[in-house]
Amino acid sequence: MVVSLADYLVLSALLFALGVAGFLFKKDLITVFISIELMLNGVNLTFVAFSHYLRQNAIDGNLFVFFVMVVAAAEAAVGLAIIIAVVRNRNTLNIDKMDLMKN
Amino acid sequence: MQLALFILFGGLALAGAINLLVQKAPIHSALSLVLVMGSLAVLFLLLGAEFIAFIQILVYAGAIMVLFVFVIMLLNAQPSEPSRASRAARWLGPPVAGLLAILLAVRVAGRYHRVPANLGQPMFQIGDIGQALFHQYLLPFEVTSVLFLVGVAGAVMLAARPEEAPQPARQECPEPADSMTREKGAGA
Amino acid sequence: MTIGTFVVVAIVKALIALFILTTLIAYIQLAERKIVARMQSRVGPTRVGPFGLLQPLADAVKFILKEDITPTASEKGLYLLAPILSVTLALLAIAVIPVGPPLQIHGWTIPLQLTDLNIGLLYVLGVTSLGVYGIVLAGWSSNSKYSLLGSLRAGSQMVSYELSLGLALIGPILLAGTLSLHGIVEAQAGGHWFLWTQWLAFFIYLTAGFAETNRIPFDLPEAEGELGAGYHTEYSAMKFAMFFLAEYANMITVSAVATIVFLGGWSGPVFGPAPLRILLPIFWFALKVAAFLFLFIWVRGTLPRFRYDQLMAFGWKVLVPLALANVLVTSFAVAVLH
Amino acid sequence: MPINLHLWLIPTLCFLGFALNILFGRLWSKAAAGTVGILFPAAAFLWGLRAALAWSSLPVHPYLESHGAWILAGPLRIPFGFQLDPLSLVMLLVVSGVGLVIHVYSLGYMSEEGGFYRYFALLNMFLFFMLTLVLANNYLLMFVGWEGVGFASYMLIGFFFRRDSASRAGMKAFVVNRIGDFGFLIGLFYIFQLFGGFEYTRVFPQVMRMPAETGWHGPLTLIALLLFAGATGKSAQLPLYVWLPDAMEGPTPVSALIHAATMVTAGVYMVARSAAIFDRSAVALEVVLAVGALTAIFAASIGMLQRDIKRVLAYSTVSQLGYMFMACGAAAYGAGIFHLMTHAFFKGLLFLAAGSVIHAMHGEQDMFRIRTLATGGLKRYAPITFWTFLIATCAITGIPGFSGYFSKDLILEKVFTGAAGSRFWWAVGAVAAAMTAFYMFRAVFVTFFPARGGEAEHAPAPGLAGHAHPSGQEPATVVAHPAHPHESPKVMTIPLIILAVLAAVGGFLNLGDRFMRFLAPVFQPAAAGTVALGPETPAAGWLKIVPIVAAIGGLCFAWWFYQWKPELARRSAQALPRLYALVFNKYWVDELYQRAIIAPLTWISRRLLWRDVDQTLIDGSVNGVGRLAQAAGDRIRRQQSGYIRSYASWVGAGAVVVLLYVLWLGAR
Repeated sequence: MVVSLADYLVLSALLFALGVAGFLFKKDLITVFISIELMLNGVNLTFVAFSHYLRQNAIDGNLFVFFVMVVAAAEAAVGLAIIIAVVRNRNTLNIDKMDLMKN
Repeated sequence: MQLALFILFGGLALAGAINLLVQKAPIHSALSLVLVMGSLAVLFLLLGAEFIAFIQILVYAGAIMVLFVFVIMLLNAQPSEPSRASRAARWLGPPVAGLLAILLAVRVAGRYHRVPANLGQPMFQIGDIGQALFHQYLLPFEVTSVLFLVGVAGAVMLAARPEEAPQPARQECPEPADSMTREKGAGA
Repeated sequence: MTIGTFVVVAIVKALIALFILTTLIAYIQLAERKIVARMQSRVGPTRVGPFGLLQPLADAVKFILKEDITPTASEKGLYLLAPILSVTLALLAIAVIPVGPPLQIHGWTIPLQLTDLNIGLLYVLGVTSLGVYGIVLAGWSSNSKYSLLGSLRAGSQMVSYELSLGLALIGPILLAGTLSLHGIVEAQAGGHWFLWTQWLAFFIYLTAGFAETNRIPFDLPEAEGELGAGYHTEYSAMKFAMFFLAEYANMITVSAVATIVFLGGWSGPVFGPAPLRILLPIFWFALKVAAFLFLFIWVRGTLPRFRYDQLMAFGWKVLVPLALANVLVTSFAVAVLH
Repeated sequence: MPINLHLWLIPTLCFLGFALNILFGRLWSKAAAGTVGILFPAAAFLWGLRAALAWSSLPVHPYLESHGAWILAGPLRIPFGFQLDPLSLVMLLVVSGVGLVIHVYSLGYMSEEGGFYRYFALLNMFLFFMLTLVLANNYLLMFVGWEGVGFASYMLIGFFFRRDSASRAGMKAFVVNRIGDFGFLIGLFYIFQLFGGFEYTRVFPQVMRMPAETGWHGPLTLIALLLFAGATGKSAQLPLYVWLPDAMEGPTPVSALIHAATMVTAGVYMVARSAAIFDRSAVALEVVLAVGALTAIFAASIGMLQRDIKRVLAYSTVSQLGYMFMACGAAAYGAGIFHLMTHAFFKGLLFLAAGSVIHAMHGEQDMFRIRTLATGGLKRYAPITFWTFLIATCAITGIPGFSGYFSKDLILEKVFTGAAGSRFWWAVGAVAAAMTAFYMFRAVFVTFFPARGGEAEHAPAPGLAGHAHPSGQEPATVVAHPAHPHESPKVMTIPLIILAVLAAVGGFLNLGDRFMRFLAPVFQPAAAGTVALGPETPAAGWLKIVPIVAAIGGLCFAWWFYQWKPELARRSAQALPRLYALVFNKYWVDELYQRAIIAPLTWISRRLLWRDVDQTLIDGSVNGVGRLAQAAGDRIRRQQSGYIRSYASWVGAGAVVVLLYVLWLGAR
């Protein structure tokens, strides 16, 4: 038995879908953010898997992951800063309570 | 060996992801994600991406997630109280997530049942990554670094505590109008 | 090599390493107590065994037998996880440290390390970067304000200094052209230690290393005067011992990496008969590491503690720029020389 | 490089005057605004004079000046250029010269009025467009000037915009002109289709290669008739003349300049310019001749009974324009242009003098009232005005020796003898000439001479149209019925004298047919090719006598009716009440138009288009769409819950839909 590309892809699809689910169902801001990171990780796995299987160990997929990480790092920095600012102002992390845009 | 490791760490990753969903407290979710990341790092190793694997640990788990945990601690994030505000998310969420999983996993991923001829040891050295990064991908690299810089600056701006109203002693010319505007500026 | 033998060899090596390491840690601790005592015109432990040599054993027994307190308000799972994580990661880092050149015995090549990775240095950095989790989680799960403050301090300190630590290592990496620890040692063969050219990086690494291990003068996280004992205030017995273990293991890791990267690893005059030839590199390596460890202890005995804001300012405003400058200069030099 | 006349400077100077006044005039004193308003036309006139002096030394005729392409669109390529030939030179000098004189006159006449700078700006703008019209080297540029003068005319008629009748008259002029312009525009399209361009130098040679047409259906006939439709609008011919009498609502100098001397002659100029086309269509020429003659006698007959001095002059203008078209219709374009020029002198003078009268009488325009008010005859109080008015009257009626005699005589002769002429229309013209003499001298006697015995013609007019704007009271000055009529200031009388001299001696320009010969090159090529013209009738000696007899006869009748036996007028009016009413009310043409055209149009617009189509159909559908959107938005708005997770759910749903589409529809 060998591990095929499909196995990795299924795994990453499941991770991604779980990330989506987390985004939709979790109610506090930080967990939602964490779910986004989970989605990114799922995608990263597909990059590496494709790079490994389809392009015969090509380097490109790895670099994509690298860039995703850098972007994720920037995103995390900014996002967490925003979360801190939001919590300072609204005093809650509950995403359903952040409804200033409503009406 | 490959399969065993894949099942072990793939399963760990899935378990971590599910745990992320199930856990109530943000800190547990964050740690679950760290688990997922660690497992993924091992999978990366299996896929011959050593560099990415350790970068995953170093940057993702070691820096980004530490940041998350930090913020969680800083804000003392407790499990959020239950709220049922979003009807759309309640009714639309489960089918969306389920369909996404099914579509992506079964329909899309199901097409790649192929095992390539020569898989094995990683075919590139750390130097190759450097070469690719600084030649072929120089522009994206520079762009991302600028993005990163901007992101860092933005994060500092955002998270910086609003400054206290300037104290008269420190001010050079304590004009009331000036201090008003400054206060406003700091407040905004 | 079949999977079976591979697993067996791996386990045996791991066990040996573990044993050596724990023993070493125990005795470093004894040494520290003794040396600091001498510096402070005291004697140090003398009662247990000759010259107090059995003191570590006694300590271990004591830790095991002491009452294990778990605060009721704590998060049980994480409270337990934190010290395990700490010690595990600290010990994991040692896995790629080579203590000498590969042994050639009966045609078998046995590397004197658990595994030789292409990017061993990256591995070390990665694993040590995870070490912060143990501390942060300990502080968080204890549900005590002293612990929380201590762990926050520790966390930000480690994250901050990790940057300069990593940057400081880039200079030697550029010179060596590899991330393999083995390769780095070989690049310094013949006395061309990177210490000579990368002295600035060495200084930065050393400073950052002290901070990473939360040692004096950067032991803010466990500042007894202010925080009780910092993130492990609530810990006792074996769990506390694990933190203890982790700290000293980290010291050893830092020292070993410094030895490998800056001091040429096991290189040194090799002479004499075959057994001696095998043992001498290991001896040199041990000697250098021991020197570093002595330095750690020495500094602890002499220097006062930093103030927290000074610590952060120093890290970000002095070390990071210096490290960046060093990277810049080194890359230019490498580019010109090649 | 031959001599460069820089013709573009002429209109540009006027435009500068306009621009300066309209931009800064508000800030300036009246003196400054007036100075600017006069200096630039003066410069333009001098520059035109320079071009005239350089005329004989020009190597090529016509002189062409091109300033690159103006419009470039596919095959449409219209150059921006000017042309100077005898025709445009005459027009140039007349327009800028008379225009300048009238500008000077305005300085005095308008001195009491508000909007002084605006007046001069508009006057300059008018000159700019008029000169563009005259100097253009292609039909489209001419059309620009054509429309421009129409606009300037509209603005100036409605100059006293606070007065309702003035702004209505402005609109009327504009709308009626638009009808004519519509024909002109279609004619232009046809020209472009046929000849692929608008330049005269491009169109006419092609025209000349085409055969003459006798029927109604030829392309040239069609073009000629369409162009003539434009001309009837601008030059106030039947049936579109109705706007011109109403245009008297504008300040009198404007009437003099625009509605007598220059703009209204643009139609004549255009027909003359298109001589080549008209020459090739017997039908078109016939139509022009008939319309001209009919207009001449029709307007003259109306003029006989008008009481308002300016209206008399307005109908006189219409009538005289009819003469010019008669000339054109007889293919005697030179005669038409000659009359155009002399008419510019004497009709400009008449209006200015009338303005002077009105000025003297502080706004009174009714001749009979003037007669009563100015006891002892106005000529005593305003001798210069009287004498200049008399000279102009002699000129227009064709008293031998005065300019009008030469031009009108020439026209009548040409209509009789000309290749395209006809005896019938000649007779009509002769009768009209007699009528002209009658009403003009009537105006002189009534206005300037003291009443003898009973007042004549006081019969209140049956029907109201004649009194719709009974005295179209001049400027907003309060009509303070004065006991002291007075002569106008020098700034007004000197222009009068200048024009009087011109009106008196202008006819001698054609001594020995010099003027005709000068103009001939413009029309010569037209006559050269195959032309739809019959043989010329030889001129008889008595032809010269008839106009003189007509003029003297008219003079005598007027004297008889209004001086010798004033009660005769009233008695004759009472004897023929129906005819009197008909004529006095201008044959009820305005009413006819109102009933036949405007009322149905209004009805259709109001009832059908407005209520049914616009309100019900269009508004209904528009509002329906709006209401639908509102209702839909009200529903959809609820999706905007403000919850991030809801939005995320929708995004996820969208992703699922896209995936479904791609998997089941796209990739298969």
